[in-house]
Amino acid sequence: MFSEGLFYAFSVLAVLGALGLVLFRHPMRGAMSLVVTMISLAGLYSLLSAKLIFVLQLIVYAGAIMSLIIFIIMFLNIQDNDLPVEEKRFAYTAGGIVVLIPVVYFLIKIAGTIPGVEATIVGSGFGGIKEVGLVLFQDWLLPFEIVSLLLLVTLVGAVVLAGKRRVGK
Amino acid sequence: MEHTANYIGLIPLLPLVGAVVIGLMHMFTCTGKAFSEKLYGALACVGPVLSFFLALVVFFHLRDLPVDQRHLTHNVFTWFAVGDLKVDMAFLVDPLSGLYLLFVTFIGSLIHIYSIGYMAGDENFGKFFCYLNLFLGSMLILVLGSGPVVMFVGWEGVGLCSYLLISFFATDTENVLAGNKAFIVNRIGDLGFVLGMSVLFWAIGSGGFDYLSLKANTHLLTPGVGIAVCLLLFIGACGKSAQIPLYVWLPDAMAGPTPVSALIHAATMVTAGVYMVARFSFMYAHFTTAGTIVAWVGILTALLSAIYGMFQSDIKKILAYSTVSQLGYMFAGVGVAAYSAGIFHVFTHAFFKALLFLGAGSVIYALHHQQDVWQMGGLKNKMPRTYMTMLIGALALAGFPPFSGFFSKDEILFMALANGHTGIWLIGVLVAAMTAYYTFRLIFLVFHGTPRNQEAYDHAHEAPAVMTVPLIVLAAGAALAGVLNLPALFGGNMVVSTWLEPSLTEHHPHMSHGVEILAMLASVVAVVIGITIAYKKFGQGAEEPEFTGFAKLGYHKFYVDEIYNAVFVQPFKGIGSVISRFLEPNVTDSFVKFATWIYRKAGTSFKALQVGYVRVYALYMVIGLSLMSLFLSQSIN
Amino acid sequence: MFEYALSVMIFLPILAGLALVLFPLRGQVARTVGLIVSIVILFMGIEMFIGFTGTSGMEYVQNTPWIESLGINYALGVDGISLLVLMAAAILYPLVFFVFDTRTKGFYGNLLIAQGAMIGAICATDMVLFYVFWEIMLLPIFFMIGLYGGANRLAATLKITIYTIAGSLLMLAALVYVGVSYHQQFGKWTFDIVQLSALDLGGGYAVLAFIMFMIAFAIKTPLFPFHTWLPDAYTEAPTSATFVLSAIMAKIGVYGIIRFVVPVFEIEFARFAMLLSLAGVVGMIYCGIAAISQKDMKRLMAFSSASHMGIIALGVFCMNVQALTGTLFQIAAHATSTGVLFLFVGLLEQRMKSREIGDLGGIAYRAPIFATFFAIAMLASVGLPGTNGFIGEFLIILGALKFSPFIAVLAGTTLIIGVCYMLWMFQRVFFEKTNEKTAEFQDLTAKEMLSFLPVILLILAMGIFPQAFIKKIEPAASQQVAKLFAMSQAQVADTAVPVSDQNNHKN
Amino acid sequence: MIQDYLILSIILFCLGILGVITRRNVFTVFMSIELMLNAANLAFIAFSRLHESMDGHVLAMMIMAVAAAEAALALAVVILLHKHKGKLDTNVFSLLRG
Repeated sequence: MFSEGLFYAFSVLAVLGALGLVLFRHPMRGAMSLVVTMISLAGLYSLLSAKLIFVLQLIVYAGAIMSLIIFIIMFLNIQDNDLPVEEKRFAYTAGGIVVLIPVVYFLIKIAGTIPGVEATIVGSGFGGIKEVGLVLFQDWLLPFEIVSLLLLVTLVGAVVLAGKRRVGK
Repeated sequence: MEHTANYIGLIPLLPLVGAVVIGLMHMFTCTGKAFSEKLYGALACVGPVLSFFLALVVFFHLRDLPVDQRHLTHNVFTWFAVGDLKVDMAFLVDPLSGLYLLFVTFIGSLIHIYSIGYMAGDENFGKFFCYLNLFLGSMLILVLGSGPVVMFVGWEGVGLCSYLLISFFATDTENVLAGNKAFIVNRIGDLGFVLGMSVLFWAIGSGGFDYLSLKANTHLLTPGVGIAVCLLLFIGACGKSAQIPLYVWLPDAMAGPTPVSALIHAATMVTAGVYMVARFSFMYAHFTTAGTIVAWVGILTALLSAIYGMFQSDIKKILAYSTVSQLGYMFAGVGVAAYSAGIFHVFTHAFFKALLFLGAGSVIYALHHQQDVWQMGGLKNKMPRTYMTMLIGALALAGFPPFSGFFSKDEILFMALANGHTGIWLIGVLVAAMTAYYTFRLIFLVFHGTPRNQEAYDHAHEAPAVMTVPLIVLAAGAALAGVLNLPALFGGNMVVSTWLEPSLTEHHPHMSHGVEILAMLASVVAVVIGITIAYKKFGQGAEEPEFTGFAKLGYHKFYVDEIYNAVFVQPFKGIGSVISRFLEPNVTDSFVKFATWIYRKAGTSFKALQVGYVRVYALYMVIGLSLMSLFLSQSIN
Repeated sequence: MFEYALSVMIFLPILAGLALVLFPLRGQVARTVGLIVSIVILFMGIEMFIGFTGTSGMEYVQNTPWIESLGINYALGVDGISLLVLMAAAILYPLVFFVFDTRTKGFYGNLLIAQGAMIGAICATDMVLFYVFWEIMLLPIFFMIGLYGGANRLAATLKITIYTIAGSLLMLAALVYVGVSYHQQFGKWTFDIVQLSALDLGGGYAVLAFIMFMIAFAIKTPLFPFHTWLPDAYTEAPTSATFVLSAIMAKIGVYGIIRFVVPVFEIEFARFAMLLSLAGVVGMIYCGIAAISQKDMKRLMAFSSASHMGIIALGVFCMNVQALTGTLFQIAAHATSTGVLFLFVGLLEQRMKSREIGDLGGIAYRAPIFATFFAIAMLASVGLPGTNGFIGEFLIILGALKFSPFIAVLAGTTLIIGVCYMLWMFQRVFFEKTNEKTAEFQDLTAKEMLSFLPVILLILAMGIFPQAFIKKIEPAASQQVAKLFAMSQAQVADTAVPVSDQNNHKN
Repeated sequence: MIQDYLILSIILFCLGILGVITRRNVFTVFMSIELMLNAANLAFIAFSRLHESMDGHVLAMMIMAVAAAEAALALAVVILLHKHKGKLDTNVFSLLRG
């Protein structure tokens, strides 16, 4: 019941963080609340015995990606008057929620049909680096390679995009 | 003499070959160095003359046959055969077509010869003779055809040639319009012909679609169908032979060269309708109602065009209306079942009308294409031969005894009376008086009195021999042809009628000689009255009067042309432009326009949704997702 | 070798056309290739016509399974019904390459592809195969009008494309319906037309399918009121494309009705025959009157062509052997006369740079040979005896009279209307006075004359000796009519039962 | 128990959608997408736990890799856009307007 308590705590934090992202006007605040969500999610992963993903979530997402985003936001030095004017933001949000309610309702209904396995005991190796690594390099080798290729392409693409200013002159 | 029949096919073929040869020669040389006129003239006359001699051979062969076997058939090839319908390109010579053959080739040849003189110097000399030969070939096909379909070939062929020849001087729009009118009006008649043939075929044609088989099967026709066929065919005859209401083309057709008027619009083509009714005499005699209608249409046409003829000033128009009027007589004849009389009138009319036209042509030629009778006068001294021959023609046309027209016309009138059509007889006598009046009005105005146009008079001269010789030959025919059918009253034995007997279905009513003499006297008196009035008014020279009242109506032909124009021609043109200006773009196009309009409208409406913001597109996606969810969540529990 | 003749006739032009489109060649080379191919096809066509025995069955049959699971075959054959249409497609083509030499290779390529597709559509005895060729046919036309047409070509192209595609889709749906109902009734798949004619269709869906088929063919023919694409397309298309459209492609519409609609939908056909024939006749009159007021010579010809198609289609709906034979004959006759007339108009346009009737005049004096040829083609078009136009029209009117006197009278007015617009046009173009424009008009060159002469002679020969053609098509026509009668008479008691039958017995 | 994780995943995902469709700030939109990716990841992990198989983990890793790649590129694009237009408003970019 400790784990349930943790689950609810993390859940509430994650949702609050997401709400913050959607509702804050300044992207910096949104980014900070997203970080909250990321970390709460990491906690949830640990509750699901996904050790490797827990670590990666913290390092890659909350660490690397979010720092990159925040870095860029700060780099652009965004002032309040740089931000788009979003007068009817809350009205839009309300409308969006109305549109989304059926989706949520439907998906939750679907989720309810899945047999809920109550806290089975998994082996201590579950979610460890070795197990994930075995699956990754045996069954998922080709997708893995493709993803690495994708990363390479991205690298090149980022360089090209960023390098444009020199060419321009 | 078995093989004589095989010559029959050659008779129409020779002029046709001539037409092709001359046509090709002309076609390839007319923009460059042309062949000499002599060559064309010789080539043009070869076909008709040879045809004439062949016709003679066939004719005499036919005469040697026993009366009940007098028909020669030459089946050249099967033209087409579909289902029950079998049409042979076959030619039939029997007494009727034999007689026709003879005078068509004879007069045709004469007019060819005459034309060499008349057309001399025309730049389209070759073309003219090509058409003329083509015409003669078509006419011979019409006459010789062994069944209605083959007849129709010639029927349309002569219509085409008529068109080509009327619009021969085609640089002048008027002439071409006259040609168009002739062709189109003829086509209206042809529609009747085609429909009549079709009805006839479905009724009795499966037993063979030629005259002999049709004649044998006539009794199978029900009266309704029979009368329908007769009337439909008569519509065709109306078109070709210029009867009410389709007569309007013939006066305009005088736009063609004068020999054409003589050949086509007097002697041969226009009588095709009479020939056709006589050919189908087995039907018209069987269904007398149809015959009576034919007779009445004919006599009314005769009356109407005689009225027109009395007021015309163009020499050729006067003759044209007299032609229409005489055609009316012929139809009255064949309508009252006096087929041989009708055909005999065709025969005599061919002579005297050709003569009158050629004489008129000679006058026109002499006066350098002056056609207005009010510009002529006193020409009898300058052109004695023309005058004499035309006088004979006029007497024959007026029906003055003993010229040919008297016998033929009188036979028709007498038969009308004898068969109980007193009304037709009365009108006929009246028309006879009118005919005499306008004919001699023409003669007096042209040849008597004093010259009205001195300059033209001074230049006038007698035509060359190549033109006058045919005139003399025709004059002899016009004067004497009547002898061929001398009625018993004058000690004759009706040679022509007896000869035609096997081809026609007619019966001779018996009436006392007393009535016959009285009838004859009546018409002679009418003629004399007509001539006297004409002499009184025009014999000493007269000036062109101002027409008023009825005369004005008559001069303007009761405005029939204008009425036709307003009732038929203009509305059609109007409908045409309504269709192409309004209906086509706005109504029938509206299907496709509506379809494209819907697409375009839908496109512009949906365009408003394409705001260009990615998030809005995402919103659409989500809305779709939401709707799908709403729909799908129904189906879960 | 000759047993594959049909395949050769289909695919030789298509492949040659594709080659012309794909390889870089000069226009003149392309034209030579096209000429050679079309002459080869011409000789094969003549050989085929001579070898055709004229019994009522299929000849030169070829049958190879194509999509076996659906019973679709690559089935080709020629019988009396398709013979003259095939001849029209095979024989007239060299003219196009002979006379006009200013086009690019793409144009010639498209022309060839169109020929192959048309021959394919004519010879196909499998409905699906027919449909395939039918669709291929449209493509070259699309390019020829859209790329090489006149000033308003885009609108015209869109119009013809929208119309024909709409028709084709309806036909496809109906075709599927026919295939499925055959499967339901006989438990196997086939689209072979001979087997499909055994179908016994009925009910609302059959009527619907029939209407869909008819609309597709009515658009192509075109029947009133589906004709509106025609004046635009014919006028805007380059002369050769107009020639292909009017002389051959329009006929395939009528041919399609005879070949595919009549055998399958006998009952519906008999039921709608009156309405359809009325559409044919009304279209004839309507287009004829519209032609009178045209100022553009090509547009006038376009309306004239539409008007004649009304009469040709009428022959199909009259359901007797005379009318059907008349239609089949008239298909070929009209192909020669109208095709040549369109080519002549093209020549005029090429020389005078104008098609306006008002601009022309007096050409007969400048160009007697041209005028004579034109006049012969024109007279054939108005149905003068001695030319091939008469035989067909006469047979159709004759047959129509048995079908319905009312229709026959209306149909007969074609004799008058045709003459009206043609003569009026002839007067204003060839007669009257020459103006400064036409004074320079060149007569046909020797080459042009030699290429037109055979067709002109054909027009006359078909008019004078039609029996040579009719005897090859008549058996098939009478068989078709007999079948139609056997099927429909039982069901539709009140359809024109011939009066003359009784007379036949008496005779 | 797994349902709870899934429901959380759904809620987070929908909040991400909400961010994408209601906000005009480029950064917020971009981060909302990140949020949606994370929601998916959570679902993967939850299912992986349910089936006791490692495949979900692998997929989650790959998503992270893709997200990283996307972040790098998208941020480069954002910088470029900001440089050209000087704005962070997605409304500026409306070339797709019909």
